[in-house]
Amino acid sequence: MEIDIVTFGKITEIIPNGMMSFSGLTDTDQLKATLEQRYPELAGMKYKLALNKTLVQENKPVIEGAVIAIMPPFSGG
Amino acid sequence: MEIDIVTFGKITEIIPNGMMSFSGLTDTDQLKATLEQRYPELAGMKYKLALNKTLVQENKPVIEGAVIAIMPPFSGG
Amino acid sequence: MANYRKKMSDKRIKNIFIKGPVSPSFIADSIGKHSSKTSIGAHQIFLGQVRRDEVDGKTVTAIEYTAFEDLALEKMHAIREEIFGKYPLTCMHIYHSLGTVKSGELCFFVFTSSAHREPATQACAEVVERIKKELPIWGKELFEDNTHQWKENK
Amino acid sequence: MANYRKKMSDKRIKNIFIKGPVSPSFIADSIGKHSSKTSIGAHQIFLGQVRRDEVDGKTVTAIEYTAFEDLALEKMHAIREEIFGKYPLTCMHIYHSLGTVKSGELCFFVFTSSAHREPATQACAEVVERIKKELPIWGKELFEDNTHQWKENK
Repeated sequence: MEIDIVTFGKITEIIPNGMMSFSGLTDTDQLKATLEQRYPELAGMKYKLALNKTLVQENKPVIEGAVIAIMPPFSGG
Repeated sequence: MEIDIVTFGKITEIIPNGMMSFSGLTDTDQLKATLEQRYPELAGMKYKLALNKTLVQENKPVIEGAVIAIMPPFSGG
Repeated sequence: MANYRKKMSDKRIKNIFIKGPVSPSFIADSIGKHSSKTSIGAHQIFLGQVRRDEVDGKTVTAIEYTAFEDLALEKMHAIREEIFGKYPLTCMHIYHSLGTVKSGELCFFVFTSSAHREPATQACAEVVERIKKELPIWGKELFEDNTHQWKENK
Repeated sequence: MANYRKKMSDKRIKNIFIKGPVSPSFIADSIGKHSSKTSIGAHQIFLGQVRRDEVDGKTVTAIEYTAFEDLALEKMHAIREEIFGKYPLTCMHIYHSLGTVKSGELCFFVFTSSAHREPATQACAEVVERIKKELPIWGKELFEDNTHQWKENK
């Protein structure tokens, strides 16, 4: 399945933006585990996901074509 | 003895500015009592004195030529 | 009627982002616009300014801000509603820079107004705190030698 | 040396009084002057604005401010020293109007700056509170029919 990955801040330097292929994925917890395998640097970082522009607070189902934002800690202001 | 009376705020409407004569006065407590006799409206008001530009926190001696400011509650800001 | 219009406008998602630094004259214009709101007795303003910090002997010359704008504006809208529900404010204006803001320039402007002092003061502090914590905005600290580090809020 | 000069200047009694209202452009100038102080990360500003209050059916059109200036400036000096001793501030500027300030105009401007947010925010609130309580300044609220009442701070 194809998922649209959007990265921000420091994570833009680790994971490229754009469509990324996954298989056997059904939820955001599995997505995180797969991303951390593919990009081991991510495993050591604090980050949050947003699914289709909504912050992921707990595990959520992921379907083909979802837009997933990967966000390091905020540092505005 | 002559004392220079300076009034502020609401009290300017009760007590005139300028030199005022007193007799038998030696301290600010006696000055207050005399002023409240001469201007009964003052007795019902909250006010503070300053003696030669220093706020009077406790009874202070008063001598000829002292400058006494009579100040109602502050309302700046 | 005035009240109705007010409520309607509160439902719109407002933009808070401006390109580059917040200028002092922009702040002055914003302050001046409140002279017709004669129920206001107190304004509280917070401004964030980019520091020329030194990190391992290198100097921060600017911060480059990016944001997940849609998510940030939705979150800001929710915060705005909560703050207006909690404090009797007359108005609240928020601006945050995107793009490059040099050291010494302003990147963040929070402006709250109320009849008496406490609500404007408390709301301003709370909004600043929440924006720093909850809005998906990132600052990239640029050094003079073209290297960078990502800003971290304490 | 910079530190020494700073301390010297702190010993001078500064004037805080300005004739008539505080203008937004004056505030902008004051903000702009801080762009060269690149250790500053946060500014907190409090502004007092004259309200068009209604009292027994009459409307406040202006406040006329008077002060016991010498005593006020000495007290302000003492407050300034205490605040600088208590908070790590980069700077603090205080202005208060004397004379007539119309409804909708600004009469009071407190401006504190520090490297990080908390000192500027806490110092600003504390200074505003203390000035209202401790400085011999009086406001005379003028009504449209030329009557007046003396302002009272809560």
